[in-house]
Amino acid sequence: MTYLEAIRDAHATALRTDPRVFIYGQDVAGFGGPFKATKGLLDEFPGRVKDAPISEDAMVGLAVGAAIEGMRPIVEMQFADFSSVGFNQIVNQAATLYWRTSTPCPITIRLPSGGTPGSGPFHSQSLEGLYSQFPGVLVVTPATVADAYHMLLEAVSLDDPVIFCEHKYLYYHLKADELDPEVLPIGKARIVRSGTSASVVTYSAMLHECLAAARQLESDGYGIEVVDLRSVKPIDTDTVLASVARTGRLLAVGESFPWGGVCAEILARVSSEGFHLLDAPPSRLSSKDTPIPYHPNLWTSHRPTADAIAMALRRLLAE
Amino acid sequence: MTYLEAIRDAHATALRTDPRVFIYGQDVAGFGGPFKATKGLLDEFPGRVKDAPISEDAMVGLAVGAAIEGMRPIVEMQFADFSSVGFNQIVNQAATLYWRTSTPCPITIRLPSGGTPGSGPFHSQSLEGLYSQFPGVLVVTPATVADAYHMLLEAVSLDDPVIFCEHKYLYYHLKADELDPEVLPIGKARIVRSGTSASVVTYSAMLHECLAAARQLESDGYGIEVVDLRSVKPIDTDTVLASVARTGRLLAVGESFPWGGVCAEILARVSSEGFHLLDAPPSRLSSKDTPIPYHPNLWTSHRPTADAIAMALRRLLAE
Amino acid sequence: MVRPCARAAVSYRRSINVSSVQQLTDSLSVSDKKRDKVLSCYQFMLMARMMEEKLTSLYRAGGRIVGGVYCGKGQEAFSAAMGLHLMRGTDVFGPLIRDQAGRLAFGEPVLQAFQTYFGTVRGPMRGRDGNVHRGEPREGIPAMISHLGAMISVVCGMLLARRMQGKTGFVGATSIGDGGTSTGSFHEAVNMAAVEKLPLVLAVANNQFAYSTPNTSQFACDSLVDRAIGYGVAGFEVDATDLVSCIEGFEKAIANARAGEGPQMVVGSLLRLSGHGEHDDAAYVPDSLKQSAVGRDCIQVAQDRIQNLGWMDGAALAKMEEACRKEIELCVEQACSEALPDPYATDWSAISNAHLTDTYSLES
Amino acid sequence: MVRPCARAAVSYRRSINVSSVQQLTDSLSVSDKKRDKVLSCYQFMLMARMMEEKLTSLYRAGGRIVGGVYCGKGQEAFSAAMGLHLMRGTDVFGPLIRDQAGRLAFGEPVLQAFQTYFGTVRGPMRGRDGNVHRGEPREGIPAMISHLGAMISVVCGMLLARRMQGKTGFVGATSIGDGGTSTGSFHEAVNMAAVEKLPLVLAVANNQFAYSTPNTSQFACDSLVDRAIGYGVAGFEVDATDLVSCIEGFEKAIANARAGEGPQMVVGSLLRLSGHGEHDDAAYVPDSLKQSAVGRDCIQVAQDRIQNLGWMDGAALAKMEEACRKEIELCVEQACSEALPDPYATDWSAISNAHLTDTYSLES
Ligand SMILES: Cc1ncc(C[n+]2csc(CCOP(=O)(O)OP(=O)(O)O)c2C)c(N)n1
Ligand SMILES: Cc1ncc(C[n+]2csc(CCOP(=O)(O)OP(=O)(O)O)c2C)c(N)n1
Ligand SMILES: [Mg+2]
Ligand SMILES: [Mg+2]
Repeated sequence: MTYLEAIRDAHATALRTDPRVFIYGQDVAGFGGPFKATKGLLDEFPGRVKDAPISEDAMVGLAVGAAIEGMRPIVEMQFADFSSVGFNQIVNQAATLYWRTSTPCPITIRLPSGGTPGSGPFHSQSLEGLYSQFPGVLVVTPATVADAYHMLLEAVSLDDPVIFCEHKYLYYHLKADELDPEVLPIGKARIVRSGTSASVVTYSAMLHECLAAARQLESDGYGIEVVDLRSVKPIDTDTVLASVARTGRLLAVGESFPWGGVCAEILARVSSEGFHLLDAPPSRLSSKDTPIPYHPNLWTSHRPTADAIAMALRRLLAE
Repeated sequence: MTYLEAIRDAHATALRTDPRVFIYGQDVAGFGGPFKATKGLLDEFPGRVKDAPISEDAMVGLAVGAAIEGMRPIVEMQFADFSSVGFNQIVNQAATLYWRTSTPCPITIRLPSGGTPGSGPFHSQSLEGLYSQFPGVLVVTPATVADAYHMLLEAVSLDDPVIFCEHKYLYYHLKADELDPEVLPIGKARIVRSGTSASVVTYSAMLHECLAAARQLESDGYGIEVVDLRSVKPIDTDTVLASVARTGRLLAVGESFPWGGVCAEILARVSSEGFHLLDAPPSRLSSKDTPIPYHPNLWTSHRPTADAIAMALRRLLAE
Repeated sequence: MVRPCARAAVSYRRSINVSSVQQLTDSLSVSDKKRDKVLSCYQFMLMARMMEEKLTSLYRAGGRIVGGVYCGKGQEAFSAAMGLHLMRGTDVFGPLIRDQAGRLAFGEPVLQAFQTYFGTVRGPMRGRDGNVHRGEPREGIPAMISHLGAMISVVCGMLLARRMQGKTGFVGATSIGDGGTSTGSFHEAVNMAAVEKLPLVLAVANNQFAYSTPNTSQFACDSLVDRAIGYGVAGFEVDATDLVSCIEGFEKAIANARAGEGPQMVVGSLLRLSGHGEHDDAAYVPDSLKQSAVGRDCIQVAQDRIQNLGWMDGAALAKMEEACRKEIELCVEQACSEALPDPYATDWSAISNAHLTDTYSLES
Repeated sequence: MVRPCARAAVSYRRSINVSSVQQLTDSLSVSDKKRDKVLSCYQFMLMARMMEEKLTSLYRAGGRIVGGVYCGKGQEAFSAAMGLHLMRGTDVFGPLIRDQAGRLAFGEPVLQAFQTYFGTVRGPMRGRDGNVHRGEPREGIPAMISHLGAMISVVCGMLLARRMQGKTGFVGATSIGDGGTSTGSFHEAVNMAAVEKLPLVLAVANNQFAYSTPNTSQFACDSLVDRAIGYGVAGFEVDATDLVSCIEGFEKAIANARAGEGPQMVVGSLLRLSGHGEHDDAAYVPDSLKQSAVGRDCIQVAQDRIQNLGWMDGAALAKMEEACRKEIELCVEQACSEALPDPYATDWSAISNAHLTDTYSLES
């Protein structure tokens, strides 16, 4: 099963087990979505997988209204990048509903995120750090096939707006024979790899680059601990701090733009809550501060790769 | 002269000295803007101060188009909060233009920002951290009357999109007899108050709360150094680090939501670039992670105040 | 959470209070349905106007009300007529800033306006949001956010959900101003409603200005009703200074929507007779417009008609006014007695899953 | 920066190349203006179609093109007719994804498509953005961003600026699809153009689908031209499978805009004859639609007409095709020879004031 199939199956399970669930997005119905995340679902659940006009603002507004009435809509953005035109309804309508009125807002907004070769500035963005800035939403970033499945199901079941950042690079590349039975809830990070030399805190597709970097350093005798945040809002700060307590060194790695975002937040938390655990300056690695380039020559330099991460780790270990 | 009058005067100077400048926004023409930031300008500069329909997306798009043709538009958002519906054109159109096409995009977007009593969740937001996340924009946050004047003029003169975050709380409260002749350029922070006990790094209206807190601690014998960032993108990291080098202690204070944003970015930079300068864990103080409350009882607890900052400083000094 | 306390104080459903309705009914023949509607609306209009006058004077006096006050002066007929044709419990009503009269007609208690403006914890917004942003979403009244146009799609979603749940016979009405029609949100939502053929009634209140901006700087079509055909929805135009015209328009539009005929757009022309908010003297409104037909005060027009037709005399009208005044005084008193929010007793979490609150972020 | 090198390779202005235009002119009577226009457009249409066929085969072969390929198959007549009536240097043209033919007609060099798809550093986007996102803003061709509807207001701004600068006689044309009309950006920009009475020509290409979504799920009006009246702009409907209809529509609309009559909306009906992108087999397009009048191939229709009227014979057409093929081969060769971007030679700053780059953020 691929990461994408896990998402599709989670949709099917959610639709099957909860009559309040429906899916709304451009081309999600008969076509099954541009990536096929909703393939075949219309046949099985007629009327519950609906094509939307190209109206991201109204799509989110409609989902909020449906949630008020007790439904649990899943909104598919065609690409995370296009959620920018639904931004206001996400951060000011959905995210404020509960705090203002005590009315829960159980909506899930799926953002096909992250870079893939040749996709360019507007089909590649990672916006988890954007939405996390705003009160009233949860933001999750599954990095494994099992998490894609279980976290989507949990997202749909939660009584709050969840921004579900699924990584397009993992859609087809990432496969699992079966779903990992160890299910962690949203809000808990996972230690994916243990080590005592340094902690790498990451999430989403960058997990796999970090694991590759960790393997590179293994041959040099370094044990790199890799923490998969899984949720970036809330951040499981305890698990991060516990890891830094073991290693004394921190590298945060994310694919989004470098200013602010998850990596800055991790460094801020660890430096303020875990200052005395640190044996060296905490560091971070993000994409460059330019739009995401189209040509792969530029793109591979723009975002962190296993090699760049390994290099950053070597610098960190030398401190 | 008030902070608001300084903004109005900067508009007048810009219009007078550069025929490429025009102002576009809701109610800015005959009415002079809801806050009177463009009062009287239509009379002096007919045709160059234009009322816009309630179309923030198209307002920004239009400004980008005009900039392509060599104009230097100033767009007034009625409140920073409403820029959320112009968000896409800001971060994906204006901010990417130069990098994609080598065409400069000299537009200034004025965001009347920050909380005032009784303004509630949608007329109080501070979005500097939101826009700074995106490549291709400069983000400035003047805290003084002189900066309001000079930085707006400089913003208009720069060949890049500038997000000009002016604080509504300072509009009428902040006055100066004359404009400080010491003009610092965008990109440079200012040491507003010297001290050796701790550094407070802040910007916009919070500068004044921080200064009040610093005075409170003075009586206890602490010398608090206060750094006004002035620009939050770019951040003048050198000045911040130099201050921390002098004091060994850092508190970052901002009015926006706590996750990510300027304070996280400051802590991340100082902890990674200035780790060995720190004698205590760096800390930060932001608003709470809920929408901004309407009632003043809640609002004064939601955002940092001089007392809360003083308390945070005492904690920091005790570390 | 619906706080029943808020409603217990003053019970309100299409009436100012039980006694005043009684008085009215006594003095009328019940056979004339139109008369009934006119008089019902008139009560809500009057009550709304008087409430807002009270709020304005409290605002001017200072102390109680923090932040602005926004009035629907001149828009009461249009708003009340919409609210009157809706059924609380069955229908959805998404009011905007100038819908005090419609809120009353839909059954919102008088008390809630004062609770919200004062920011009391027993009010529907508990001091978290204020003034005209109140609502009880699960009672069919979404609480507007400020961003114009943003509520229309929310109402669409409420309607779509009800349809998916197998409910029938419901409609949803919501308002937008002439300025609000320029928002992308407006367009997306109306188009979406049309595609889904939702029972949406959209009241477009063209009060000639968006803050200071006149129609000429806002749109270039002859009438905003010309937008209807481009969405494939029905369009109605009413003289919003004339209560009877408003009633006829909404009666038809709401009946059509209820009958499954899809979205209905009702455009009303009127003049905003107050400032944008009470801080605004509206000096930009030309006298000529004030003196034109569109500048008529719908309450005066309705009252004249009611008196001319002999449906109520001066004494009955004065009685009604007195009843409103009493009710308002009661509500102000009640709201004044209610606790204001206590930051230390407030749970500072923006999400309902408290255990998922990102506590490390709570620094202030 | 306009990199003249990109244009030097193949000089292009409303012609495939100088020699082929010469051949055409020889075989025609120049007095017939309509014939001239038809034949000019036909060249651009044919060239666009053949270029996209080439791009598709390169995409299928793999290696050269990274990312998707998006074709305007079926939309060439509509796009070319728009471009033909614009004057580069005077006018603005904001193309969208299916405007290869219009780009050529406006004078975009053939080479640029290949440079951009390949991502060469000499191409207008220097490998930073790709495929159909190319443009040279200061040459009057904004480079589209993906967000549908977002370019219309940019074109408005270019027009407003020119007016403020005292220029006259210019127009700006831009495209939107049936799906793109549902965006808030579309609405805000068209309304703004109407309020400012800008010389905007908006080409609405209703190709029946937005990706897989049919018109029935996109809008509920009878024809998208019904939107015009609601904005107070002129509206035209053309059969976009028929080049002559397209020419007549744009001729009139662009002349009106140039004459100061404000925005003009031209709605064309056609069928997208390719997938949404070349990855898409478009199995969702029903055969009945393909076989209907809207499913006609505008190139075939135009060619038949040209031949039936005796304006060109089979041999001349074959010659034209051959000229296109040669030109394309030349451009592919040239683009293939150009350097691809080097990350180490790239200045990684998104702002023009390099000294204000926030260097501490550059971590990767
Ligand atoms: C998206 C957005 N932009 C700006 C504002 C600020 N604003 C509040 S009310 C208003 C004027 C509204 O005019 P109209 O829609 O005609 O309603 P009216 O006030 O006349 O009832 C404006 C511009 C807003 N609320 N939302
Ligand atoms: C705001 C936005 N949402 C979603 C998309 C993804 N998308 C790209 S093309 C497309 C379909 C466009 O249909 P239409 O406007 O009819 O143009 P066509 O492709 O038929 O030429 C969609 C949904 C987008 N580009 N922008
Ligand atoms: Mg109005
Ligand atoms: Mg289409």
